[in-house]
Amino acid sequence: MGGLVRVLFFGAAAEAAGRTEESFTAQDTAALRRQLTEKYPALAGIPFRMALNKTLLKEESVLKINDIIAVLPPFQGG
Amino acid sequence: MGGLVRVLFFGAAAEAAGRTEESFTAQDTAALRRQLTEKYPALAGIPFRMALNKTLLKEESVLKINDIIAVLPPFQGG
Amino acid sequence: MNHTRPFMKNRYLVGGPITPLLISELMTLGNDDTGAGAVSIFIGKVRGDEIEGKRVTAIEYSAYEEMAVREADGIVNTVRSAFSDVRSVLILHSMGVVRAGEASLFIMVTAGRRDQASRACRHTLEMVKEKLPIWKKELF
Amino acid sequence: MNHTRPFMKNRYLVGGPITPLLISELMTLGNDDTGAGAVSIFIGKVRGDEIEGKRVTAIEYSAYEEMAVREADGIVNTVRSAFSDVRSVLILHSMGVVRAGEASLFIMVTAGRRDQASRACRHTLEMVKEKLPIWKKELF
Repeated sequence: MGGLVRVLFFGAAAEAAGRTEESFTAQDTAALRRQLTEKYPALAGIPFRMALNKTLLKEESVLKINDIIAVLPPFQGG
Repeated sequence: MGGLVRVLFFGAAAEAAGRTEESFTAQDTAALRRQLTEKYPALAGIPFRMALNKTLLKEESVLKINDIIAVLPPFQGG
Repeated sequence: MNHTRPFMKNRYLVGGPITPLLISELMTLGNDDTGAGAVSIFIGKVRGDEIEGKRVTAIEYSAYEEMAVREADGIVNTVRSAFSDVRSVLILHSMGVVRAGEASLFIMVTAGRRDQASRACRHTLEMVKEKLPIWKKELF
Repeated sequence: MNHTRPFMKNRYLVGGPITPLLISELMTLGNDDTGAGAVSIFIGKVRGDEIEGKRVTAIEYSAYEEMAVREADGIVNTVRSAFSDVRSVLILHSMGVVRAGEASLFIMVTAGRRDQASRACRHTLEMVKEKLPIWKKELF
């Protein structure tokens, strides 16, 4: 359980992290979320959600190696 | 009061009357309505409304000379 | 696609179908209004329905034209005063013969934002159906 | 009017503005469906708003493209199964820079009759706003 996951940053989250992609090692999404806001305090000001392998997370989830996590600020399409 | 009015027939009312225009002499719209359905019994089968000088009648109205009455079957635009 | 320009009987009624070319032109109206963030359009088309075993090939529209213009003016004014965010309202209806697949009604509403554009377009459509003295005759 | 053909990144996302020419072409899709009596269209455009004293001249859109395609597929399927009279649903959103006055969103729904065309178009619009992972950045 847990492993090296790929994290994608979008919109204001990419600006807060200063990058669009980075690798993290985490057991589950809750732990990853804490790592993210510790490393990038500006992220804490963005009410971001996360997608796991292109599907919006509805509850915290265990992570496995090669999972793709996307950090998604509020959507603004239209 | 009352007089020679111009009556316009539209849609199915024109087919029922076999014409698009005709003159009638009537005191008010109620009397005109009776004349119309007596002369053209097929009109009685059409739930027509009437417009007086391009405005839909909401209640019976006295007629004066040169008024224009339109016989309007249910609208079907769109 | 029909590229001939239809005959405008007045600002609401056009002779024959509302062609794709005319629609393209109508849609450029108000393109210079950068406050209009939302455009809602409704297009009504003649359906090739089967009625009592016969296929509709066209509909012939007729109208009490003077009253239709007056009523359409009233609809535009009502919509503009009921929806404060609305910036333009356009109504166009065909007269005469329109074949199956062709457009006979075009409504376009622009507004600052989507909610009023969308609701005002629907409201305009319902009022057009209810208030314009227009009749149709199916041709087979 | 811009007559160049925009670059389709996939069936839902297009690079740059949704041009009048592209809209004209999209509107001819399904013109051969004589069962479609009603077409509802929504076009979203970039507004030249003033924000803190500065005028917006353009918006730059970005997306999580793979997820956007998956979500848009889901929207189309949901709308088609929720509205039995709906015959086609088309969604197109811009990526990259779209200037004030230009279109960044195009939704078109065809149906047999007006009620479902109108309601399904509005429903699609709300789902696009809620579900597509797209972000914008105002340019001044």
